[in-house]
Formats: sequence, C-alpha cells, structure tokens
Amino acid sequence: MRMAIAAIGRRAAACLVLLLALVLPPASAEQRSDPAADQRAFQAYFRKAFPSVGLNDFANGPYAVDKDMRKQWEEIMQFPPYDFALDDGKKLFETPFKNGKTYADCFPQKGIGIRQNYPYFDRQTGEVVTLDLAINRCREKNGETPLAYQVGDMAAIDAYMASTSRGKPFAIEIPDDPRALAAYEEGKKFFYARRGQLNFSCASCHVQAAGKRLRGDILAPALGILASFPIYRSDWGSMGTVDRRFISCNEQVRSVAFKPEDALYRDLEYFLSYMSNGVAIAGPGTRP
Amino acid sequence: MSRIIIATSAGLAVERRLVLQVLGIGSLAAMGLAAGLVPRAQAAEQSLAWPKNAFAQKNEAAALDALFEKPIVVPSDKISLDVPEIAENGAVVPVSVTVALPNVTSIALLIPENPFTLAAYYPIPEGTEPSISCRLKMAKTSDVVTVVEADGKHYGARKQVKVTLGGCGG
Amino acid sequence: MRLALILLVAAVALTGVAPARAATQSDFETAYRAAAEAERQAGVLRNQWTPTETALKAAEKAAATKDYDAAVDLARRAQALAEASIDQAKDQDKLWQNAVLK
Amino acid sequence: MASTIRVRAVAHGESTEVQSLIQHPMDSGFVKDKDGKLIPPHYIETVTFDWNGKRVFTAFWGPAVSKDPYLKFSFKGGKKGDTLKIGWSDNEGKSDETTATIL
Repeated sequence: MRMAIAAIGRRAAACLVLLLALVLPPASAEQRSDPAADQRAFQAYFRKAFPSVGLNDFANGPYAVDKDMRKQWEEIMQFPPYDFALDDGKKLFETPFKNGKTYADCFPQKGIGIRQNYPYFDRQTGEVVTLDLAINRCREKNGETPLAYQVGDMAAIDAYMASTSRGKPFAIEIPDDPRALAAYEEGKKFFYARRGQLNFSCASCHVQAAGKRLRGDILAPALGILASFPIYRSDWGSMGTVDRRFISCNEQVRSVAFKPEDALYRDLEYFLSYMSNGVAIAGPGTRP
Repeated sequence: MSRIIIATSAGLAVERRLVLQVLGIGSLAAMGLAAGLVPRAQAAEQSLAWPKNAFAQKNEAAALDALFEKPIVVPSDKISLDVPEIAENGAVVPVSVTVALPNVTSIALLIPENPFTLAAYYPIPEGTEPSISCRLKMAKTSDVVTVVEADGKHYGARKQVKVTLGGCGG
Repeated sequence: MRLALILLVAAVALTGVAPARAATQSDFETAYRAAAEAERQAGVLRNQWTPTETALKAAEKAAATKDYDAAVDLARRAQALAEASIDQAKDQDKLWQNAVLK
Repeated sequence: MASTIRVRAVAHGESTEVQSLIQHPMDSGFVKDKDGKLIPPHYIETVTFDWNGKRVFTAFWGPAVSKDPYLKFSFKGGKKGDTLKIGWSDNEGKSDETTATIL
C-alpha cells in the first residue's frame, strides 16, 4: 500500500517534471547552471592565454599583459593619483552620521577587510547586493540621503574599503538558492550577449580580444577585472566605480546604458566577481 | 640663426656637432663676450621668475630662444630621457630626465606638437641632482625634447612618443 | 538577394513618392509613433541603442521646425534601428550561449 | 580643508629623494566642458621646495603638465626628521603650502 502510493507519487512527480520542462523551456538552462564548472573553465582560459601572468596579477588588467604599459603604470604608482580619494574615503567612512552611528555599524567586521565578499546574494530580499548598494542602504537606514553612484564620495568610500581588503582574494558565494542561480545566469548572459549598434558583448573585448589593442588601449582580461575597483582612469581624470565602468562600456558599443545598480548590472558584477574568485583585491587602482 | 635643432640619429648628431663648432665660434664672435660675463649665480637668480614669454611660444625654436637667448643645443648621450614609446594616455605621459653632466643649472621639457611648446622648466640649484620625473600632457604624437643647461652650454635629447586615441579598454 | 530586392522596391517607392508631395505633420506623427513603439519594445527587451535615441530626438527637432520631410526620414531611421536592436536581442537570447567559455 | 599637497621625502645616505603630488585641475584651456564651452586655462605656474631655508627645487609649469601633477627630484643633504616646506601658486593667484618631515 505504502509502496503503491510512493510509486504513484513518483510517477506524478516525473509527470510534473516533464510537464514543467515542456511548459518552461528556459528553466532547463537554469537547471544546467553550474557556476563552479563555469569558473574553472573561465580561469583556465585566461591562465592558458596568459601563461606568464600570475593569478593575482590579473587584477592589474592591461598592465599585467603589456610591458610598456606596465612600466608607465609603475611610474604612476610611485604616487598614485587615487591617493586623494583614498584619504577622503577614510575620512568619510569614519565620520559619524547625524544620528551618531557610522558606516562601521552597518557592516560585518566594522567594514574593514570585507570588500572581497561583495557582491553577495541576500537570501532575505532575493537579490544581489553590491558594496555600493550596501553603502547607500546603510546611509538610508541611518536617515542620510543616498550618495550618487559612479563618482565622488561613493568612489572615495569604495577606495578606502577596498584598500583595507588588499591581498584578500575574491570570495563570492552563490548559495544553493534558485534565485541566486538565476541572478548568476542573468549576469552571465549579460556578459556574453552582444548588444548595442556595434554588436559587441563584454566578452568580445575582455575575452576574445583581451590583451589586444583597441585603438590606443590594451583590453583588460575579464578575469580579475573588478579586483582593482574603484579606479582612477586617466581618460576620466577622476575616480569611478564599477557602475561607471559598466555604463561607459555600454555607451561605447552604442547601447543605451541602464541606471547605476540596475539589477542587470548587479547580476553582471555578481557573475564577474564570482569568475574571479581567488584573485586578490588590489583596489583602488589606476587605468589609462 | 645660431640655433641648431637636435638630431635624433647618432650619425647625424656627429655631423651637426661639426657644424655647431663652426657656428659656435661665429655666434660667440657676434655676441661678443657679453654673455660670458654674466655671473652664473646672477643668471640663476634672474631665471627664478616664471618664464612667461617662453611658455607663450608655439614652436621649439622660439621657446628655446625665449628661455636661453638663442642657445646652441648640442645632442648629448649624457642625457637619459625616459619616455614611453606609446603613451597609455596622452593626458598622463611619464617623463624622466637624468643628466650625467657636471654643473647642470636647468632642465627644460618641450613638446613641439603641443599648442604651447614649453611644458616645464626646472632650474637646478647647486646641490640638487640633475634628475627629475614628472607627468605631461600630449595632444598628439610628438617628440619630447629636453634641453639641459650645464656650464652655460646647452645640450639636448629627444624621443618620440606615440599618442593614439583612447576611449575604450580598461 | 531578397535584401537587394527590398532596397530596390524601397528606392523606387521613395523616388516615386517623395517628389510628388512633401511630408505632412500627420506623416511625421505616424512615422514617429511607429518608431517610438519599436523603441519601447526594445526597452522591454532591455536592449535599446543610443543611435535610435539620437534619431528620435533629431526627428522631434526637425518636426519642431516644421521640416517634416527630414522628420519623417529620421523617424523611419529610428524605427529601423529600433527593429534591428529588437532582432539583436531576440537572436542573442539564444546565441550568447555559444560564446560561453567551456 | 585638507591640504592639496602630498609629499614623500626620504633620506638615502647623502641625499634626499622627494616625491610630491598636488591636487590641481591643470586645465589647459583647450578642453571643452559638457556644454561645449572652453574651460579656461587654470594651472600651477610655480612650485617651490625649501629645506632649512634653502631653496632646493623650483618647478615652472605650463598648462601641459598633467592634472594632479606629480614631481620627483633629489637633493644633497637632508636627514630624517628635517622639515621640507612646499608651496605652489597658479595662474589665478591661488596658492597652497605645507610642510613635510623627511623620513
């Protein structure tokens, strides 16, 4: 009797799975999602393409793969242009809010040495939380207005928080939660799908053409590409956050960029950071 | 008339140097000994105001004339000019000059293809090493020229830096 | 081949129609509505192109100066760009998988 | 208001190596802003370094020096604990100065 019920149950379950597979074909892609395998393949590709570049050196983007660029970078790093932002960031981070609380009260380990854990998947809200989003949520929780993303104070606070995590490898977790896997898959799709009138994907430049010249620039390998953020780009003449980079990349391929911290950008950051697990945080950084 | 543009290749440099000696004597005669009579210390003091006229010049010859009063610039391998072959960004080109000549009194940096040629001028007081590093902007591909004053004479070196359009990458 | 045919037809149509009568405000409004709708759909697919936006704005500007010929032209260009971006989004919805590092 | 000047001066045997970074836009006068208007030239003209009352370095700059300008030089003398005085002035008459301790 019990066996019969179990058998019926099994059959019903099998039917249900079959039905679901028929009704929801995209679900099968998610079922096949294997972030750990993706990560192994991703890292193997770059290690093979740049055999002389150490894992942590990938954080240095174009400077890891081009000698002449590296020499200029080393000269610039004698007194890096992000120094001012770094000091500003430390001050901002330590200045209490009007209610007397500080950023440290919002973060694990008082916000020191935690950059490598961002973005993370928040199981309560079911979404990806980047460091910048967490910074603004901290402000809002304490009655302060959120900071503008991309530049200025946000980049400065990022710079300081990253500096306290230098040397700590990216340790992004993808919990066993279908929503987390879905976010990861969205980010992965965003990375590989071509967009914009120029029909480029992130991967067109930072996988297939990594290390090659595009106009005057050497394209950074995608592995470790976010480990140096925020960055001072000479091209900008100022600091910029991950959002600023995503938005400018999108615009360069003539695609209408999304708002900073759009769910797609957060998913992309989640995917890219997870791909770079093991690469040590080196931010803030400089770029041409 | 008495100024010589510095040559890049060694062969040309030797040839020019011979010409220079001839011209040098001529110009010295033309100028008389007046220039030589100005004591070095006084010359250094005079140069301690921002050289407005030199910074306003739009070509190499005019800038050098304004800075050094018609110098005869001899190429010298005692000057090491360190610049990138290709600038990672024209807005930030690291430039280093180290001079292995005695009694250096100033180092000038010029970028002939920029709107204003003279980029920076560093008087070197006694006791300060004739070696500087800084970062310069370059509007487009150009030579970077350094002219060094030592013992009242002028020595030069130049190297091309390619500046390509950026805007992507990173 | 088919594209060439379409272009030929379009060229004939344009040369046949354009000189006959100048575009009106209502021609512009029709063309613009179609373009804006295509761009809206591209937005739903989260794949708009900046040149589409530029063309739409330029069309509005031309219409504001009552240059409806130019305005219609620009609106049609915007529509073509928006449709291309929709096609791209639909194609890439599957094709992206081919680019994944494995 | 934080200083616009960062200095790192390190004594190595007989000489002191000085590196400095100054926060300044160094606008060349050839760059346009978002509205297409030229940003007027705004750049540091003179930077001076004094050690024990002696002028050890002067830099004369034009608009071709990069934003947030960097400088490195060395002078004979200087020992750990000595102070170095650094000052700059720009074409708009603005200036700043600071002192740094030789490490």
